[in-house]
Amino acid sequence: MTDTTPQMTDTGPMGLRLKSAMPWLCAALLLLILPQIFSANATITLMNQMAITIIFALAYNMLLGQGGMLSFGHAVFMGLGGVFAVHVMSYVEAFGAPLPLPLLPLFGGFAGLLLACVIGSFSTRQAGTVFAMISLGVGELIAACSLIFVTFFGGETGVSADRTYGLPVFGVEFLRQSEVYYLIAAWLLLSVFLMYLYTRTPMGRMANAVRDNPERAEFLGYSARWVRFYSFIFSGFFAGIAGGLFALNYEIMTSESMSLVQSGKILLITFLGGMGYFVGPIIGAIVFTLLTTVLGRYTELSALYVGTVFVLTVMYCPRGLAGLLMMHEPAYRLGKLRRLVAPYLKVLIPVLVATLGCAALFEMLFHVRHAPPGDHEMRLYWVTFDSHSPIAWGIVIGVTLLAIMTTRALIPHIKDAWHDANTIDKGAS
Amino acid sequence: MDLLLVNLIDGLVTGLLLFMLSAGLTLIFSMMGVLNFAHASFYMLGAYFGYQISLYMGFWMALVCAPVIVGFLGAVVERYGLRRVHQHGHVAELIFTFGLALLIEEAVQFFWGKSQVPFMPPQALDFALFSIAGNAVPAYKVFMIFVAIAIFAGLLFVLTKTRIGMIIQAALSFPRTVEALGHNVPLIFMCVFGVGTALAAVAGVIAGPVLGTFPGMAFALGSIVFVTIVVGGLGSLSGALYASLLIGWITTFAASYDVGLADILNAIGVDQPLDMRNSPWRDFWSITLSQVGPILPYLLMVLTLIFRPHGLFRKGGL
Amino acid sequence: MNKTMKGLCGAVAGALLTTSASYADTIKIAFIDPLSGPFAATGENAYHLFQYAVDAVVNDQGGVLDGDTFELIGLDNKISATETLIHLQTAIDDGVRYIVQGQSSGVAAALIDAISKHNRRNPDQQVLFLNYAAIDPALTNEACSFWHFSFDANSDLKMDALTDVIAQSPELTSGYLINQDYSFGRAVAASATAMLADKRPDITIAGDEVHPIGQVKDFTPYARKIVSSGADFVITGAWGADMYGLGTALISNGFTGPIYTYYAAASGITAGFGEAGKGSLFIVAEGQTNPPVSEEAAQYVSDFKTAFPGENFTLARTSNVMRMLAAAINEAGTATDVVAVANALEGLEIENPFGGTLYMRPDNHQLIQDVHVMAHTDEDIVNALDGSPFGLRVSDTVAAAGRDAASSCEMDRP
Amino acid sequence: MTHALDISGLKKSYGKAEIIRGVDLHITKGERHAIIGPNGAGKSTLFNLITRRMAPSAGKVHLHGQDLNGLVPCKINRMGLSRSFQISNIFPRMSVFENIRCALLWSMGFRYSFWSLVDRSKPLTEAADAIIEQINLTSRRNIPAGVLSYAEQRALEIGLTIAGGADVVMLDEPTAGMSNTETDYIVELIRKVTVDKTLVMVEHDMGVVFGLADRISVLVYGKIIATGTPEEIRANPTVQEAYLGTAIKAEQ
Repeated sequence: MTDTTPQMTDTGPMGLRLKSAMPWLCAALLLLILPQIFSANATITLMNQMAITIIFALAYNMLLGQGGMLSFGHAVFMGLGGVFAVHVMSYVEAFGAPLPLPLLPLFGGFAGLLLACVIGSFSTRQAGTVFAMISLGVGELIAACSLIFVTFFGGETGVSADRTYGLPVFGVEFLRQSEVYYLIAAWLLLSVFLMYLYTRTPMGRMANAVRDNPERAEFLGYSARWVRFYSFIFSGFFAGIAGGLFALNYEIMTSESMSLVQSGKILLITFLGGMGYFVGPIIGAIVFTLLTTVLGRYTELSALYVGTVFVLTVMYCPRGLAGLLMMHEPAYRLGKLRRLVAPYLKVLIPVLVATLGCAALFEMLFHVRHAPPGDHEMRLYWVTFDSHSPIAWGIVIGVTLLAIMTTRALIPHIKDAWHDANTIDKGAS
Repeated sequence: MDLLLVNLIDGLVTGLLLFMLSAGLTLIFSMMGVLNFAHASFYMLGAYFGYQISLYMGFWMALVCAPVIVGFLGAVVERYGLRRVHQHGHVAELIFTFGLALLIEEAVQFFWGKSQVPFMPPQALDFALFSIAGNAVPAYKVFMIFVAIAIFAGLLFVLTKTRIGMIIQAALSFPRTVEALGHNVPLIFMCVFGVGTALAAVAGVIAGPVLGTFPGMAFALGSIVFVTIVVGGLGSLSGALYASLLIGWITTFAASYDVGLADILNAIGVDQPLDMRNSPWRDFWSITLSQVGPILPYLLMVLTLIFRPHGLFRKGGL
Repeated sequence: MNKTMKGLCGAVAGALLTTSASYADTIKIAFIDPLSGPFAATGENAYHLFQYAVDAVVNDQGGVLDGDTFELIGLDNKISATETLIHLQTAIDDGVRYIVQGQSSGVAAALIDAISKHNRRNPDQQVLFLNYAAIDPALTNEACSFWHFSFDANSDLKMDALTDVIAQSPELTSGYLINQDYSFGRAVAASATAMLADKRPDITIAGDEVHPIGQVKDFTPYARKIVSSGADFVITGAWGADMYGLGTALISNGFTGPIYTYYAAASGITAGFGEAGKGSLFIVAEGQTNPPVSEEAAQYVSDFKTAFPGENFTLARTSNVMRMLAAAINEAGTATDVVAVANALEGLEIENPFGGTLYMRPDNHQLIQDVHVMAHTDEDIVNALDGSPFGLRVSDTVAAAGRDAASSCEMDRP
Repeated sequence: MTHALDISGLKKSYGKAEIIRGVDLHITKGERHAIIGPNGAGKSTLFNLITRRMAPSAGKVHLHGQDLNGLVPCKINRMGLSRSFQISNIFPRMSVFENIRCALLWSMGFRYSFWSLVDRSKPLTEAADAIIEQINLTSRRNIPAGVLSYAEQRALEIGLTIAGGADVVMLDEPTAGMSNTETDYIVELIRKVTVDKTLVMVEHDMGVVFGLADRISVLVYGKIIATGTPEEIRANPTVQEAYLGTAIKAEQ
């Protein structure tokens, strides 16, 4: 399941190299030109945030998706990595140590690795509930420590430093957001590449084996505990890298970055994207960051919507967004993907209308309940209307119901089209 | 010494309150294998429904009606949510309840707003029953103790003395066999989930007036309840009771006695450096028991899991 | 496929961020505070107060300079430093030059730090930070900044006023300090200890402790300890659910002395205490509304309540922030050169409709104003809170508190 | 001469119930040894005790003269003892090829390596393909193991067990639940893959046992009542009485 790339041994060595290098080259190119298209500082900050989240989510998925270990306290590795990186930065600032800034995330990574070694020494003995609960407990303990040990963690104010005091690299002093972007993009590419390679190493393969069947792995000569331990510390390392990049980007680390909320968020992101696939967390990180940022700009209820999306994902597509995309692989292989486009487009419109209609109902209900009494005027989808008027309610409810009914009516068509696009492959899965 | 007695009572109240939550959670866990992250959210729903009902029909009706409504909601969640997710395994179930907890918190804010709501104890119990060395013990707390004990007794009675209790106990250990015997296991699951959440709601109604009814109340309690059932041994009702009381007393006593780490270290002969201002260890020396009180349960849990993974109060293996 | 996703999402984000065009005749002010999550209630209330202040104090009075108006942009930071910094970036891109924030001194410190760096690195995009509520004394002392102005009396100034009142109450002989375990809570405890020792050496401190912030589910054990210690008054800087939990635990466990607080009002707390808090709860704050100081102030409060029915009027200083900013912009003759505006703000002195005068200390950017000790009561209340009959009535006033208090601020000026 | 496997005084009890009541067994190198016995005799428990899936209450197990006491399964495996399971114990989400490759990793010296890529190791791929060839699953190479037929899964299980190159191979009921043709296929497979290896197997099918084993031990109620060549066992009156007679009759 994790093995998303087709078997590569079929092609010759040259073809293999080129074919497997293509996606990376494309990604690098895209990362290079993105800031040319979106040059606003805020967009760059958003992209930086996304890149950091991607690394963190992939590191987290090393545990959850590949190692089968559910952690509720993974933010502490990122947090500690970040705090350590900030201290290194201040050290550079105070003593003028000759450290080029691009190397800073490495310090965060090693801090994460070290902490993971300590915690992993006792938490990876067992998987399952025991591991999950230890991670929850340790997460809470370290988060609490971050408020108690003010000299190191800086308390709720956090620790901060100035990145511009490092050694200039080819004259770049990292004064501007875009310069930081390129640094983060480079680290993103490198980390993703390394984590991808990791899945293809003996350790990466055995992590999957231990996840699926720890006992069998033991009888193949591998200690399930050590395999888990190594997965754990590598995950800690990359989480630390993410922390180091975070420190670089924001130049501040607060105790909030270690909290249970952060750990929960990364779990949501990974699951949303699809923990069974390497690209899952990447998709999850991008979609989640966009969803929260964009929704947050337009509605007070963004958290409600994100929560709803999440619960619906768990219920109806537990393999995440990546799983949803991968469902189309057989059709793609059959070359019949095109036959799905028209039916999809047809159903897209009522689904969109129904979703927007439901959201509108929520917004109107919220307005009726929480707007100051007497304030009946609300603005939604570029229309201003009276939130208390039965006509408005009638229209919205009517349109929504209609859209839902249309969607239901179209479901058989979609099923037929789906069946049609997948027919030759009927036997498998 | 007087304070000790008062603290024992307070710790008992906290512990029994925790027990009302952990009893339902542990029942649900041992039957369905689901660690229900949303359990404390049902506790919060209990408090909010209790508040809403008490506005119209008074506290006593709220105490009866809110748990029924929440229990029904819980059953619906099990039937239409959890059962669907069940086929995808435990991680998916856990994550589902995790998402549900978020959603309930948002929903509560949606309907009742973000501020604290003024949920008051009933007038009839709003007086000090007795006082020990100037410390009043409100009648309401004594009432809380009685409710908790009544629930424990009731639960014990149902589980050990009634037919349905026997079936539940059997379904705990051998769900397949019970199903083969013609019992409707999914229905039993649904009922247990409903009853478990209703118990949480009872706790919510009676704790809401004293601990405050606000959207963050579930989050504040959620992980502590987990800690309780893990420390008690997953799936053990008596373990949950002992662990609840233990944690109730630990947090109470930690908050009321000012023992610093420095005192302990001095007592065992480690001297505190004189000038602490620039020492990186200064925070370490200034740690006090009340400062770390609320995180002691987590420490207890981690230690329990390392040394006795099956819980503090369980003998032998699973 | 992840690449196309990325591209698509980037395009959406980019489109969203560039659509808001800026007008030359509006001066944008970003309000960055929690509008969702556990602290949303206070944040939202402050946002509405500012919305009202922008219109009532500036825009409806003809604006500033030659008719330029203020535009307030609300940004939800979920009380997180990270979110705040993201919003700061967005706001600056949108042409905002004035940032308003107040909930959490931690976030404020992060903002000061970030703004100092930003202003140094981007001299053409400099911004000012108008802090209306973060009162950690460090912000106007060792952590002070030229770009930061504090419009609430910092906790030392408030404590100064509070200890003055305590010093004049001979019946108080033993105090208990209980605070949240973080920089602000510790600052409250430290200044209370120092000032009480100075003003009333005969008062004993029966206990001085901190509790974990937001973690304590039941404050009863703390209340027991306080009652048993024999203390006859309590000082606390706790806020939110901690404040409510501590207060109710104290009162229900039989504590009868005064509880001096910083934040025991509004956001459901006033209604929550109700009758029980009467005679026990005191709060130290600025902005007198009960009894009203002037016709103008009373009118302002009632107009706000008409505009935002059901909302509390607590932060009188929200209007002062706008009043002083407008005055400074007019004096500087520009809204875009924030250094000029900052220079104009320094030493600015204007009348406060809520009593006394407002004076911005130039050496540390701390606003000097009257600080009051107010009682939680339902008698003589014009401006009630939380829809209950209760409110805060001024019982003691310290005029221009801390006008010449020492400050350790060493400011880097541009 | 040291035995491949030396078992002495092995006991296992749960509370008062003694499941294995003192087993002594010596298996020489290169021998094909079968353990038979009625249901509930403790055959699988004995297997689990030898391979340390469970800890024995008393007694010792020596592999090539080395005491296995206190060792974890992975260590025992690395010493050259490999086992299969009664219920198929494979990695269902991985392809057949990957299953076998995982089984090869340790013995080919990759250990906990995170610096080498499995795809790039030619010897590894070749070795895995050779074993797949050996267990006749070449046509199923890239199919997830979970969707294989039952017999194929059993074959894969045997493949996993022998892939690591262990010289002592323990098979727990390799032909359980199979049709006759499938059984023949598996027996042939076992014969093929255990050349020059020590084989210990638990088996119900007497045809398989008598066709394959060099020596047979009979386990009844946690005790070995007889050990010997197939002929000796067939002739042994105790065995006849306790167990074999009925079983053999059932066979015929």
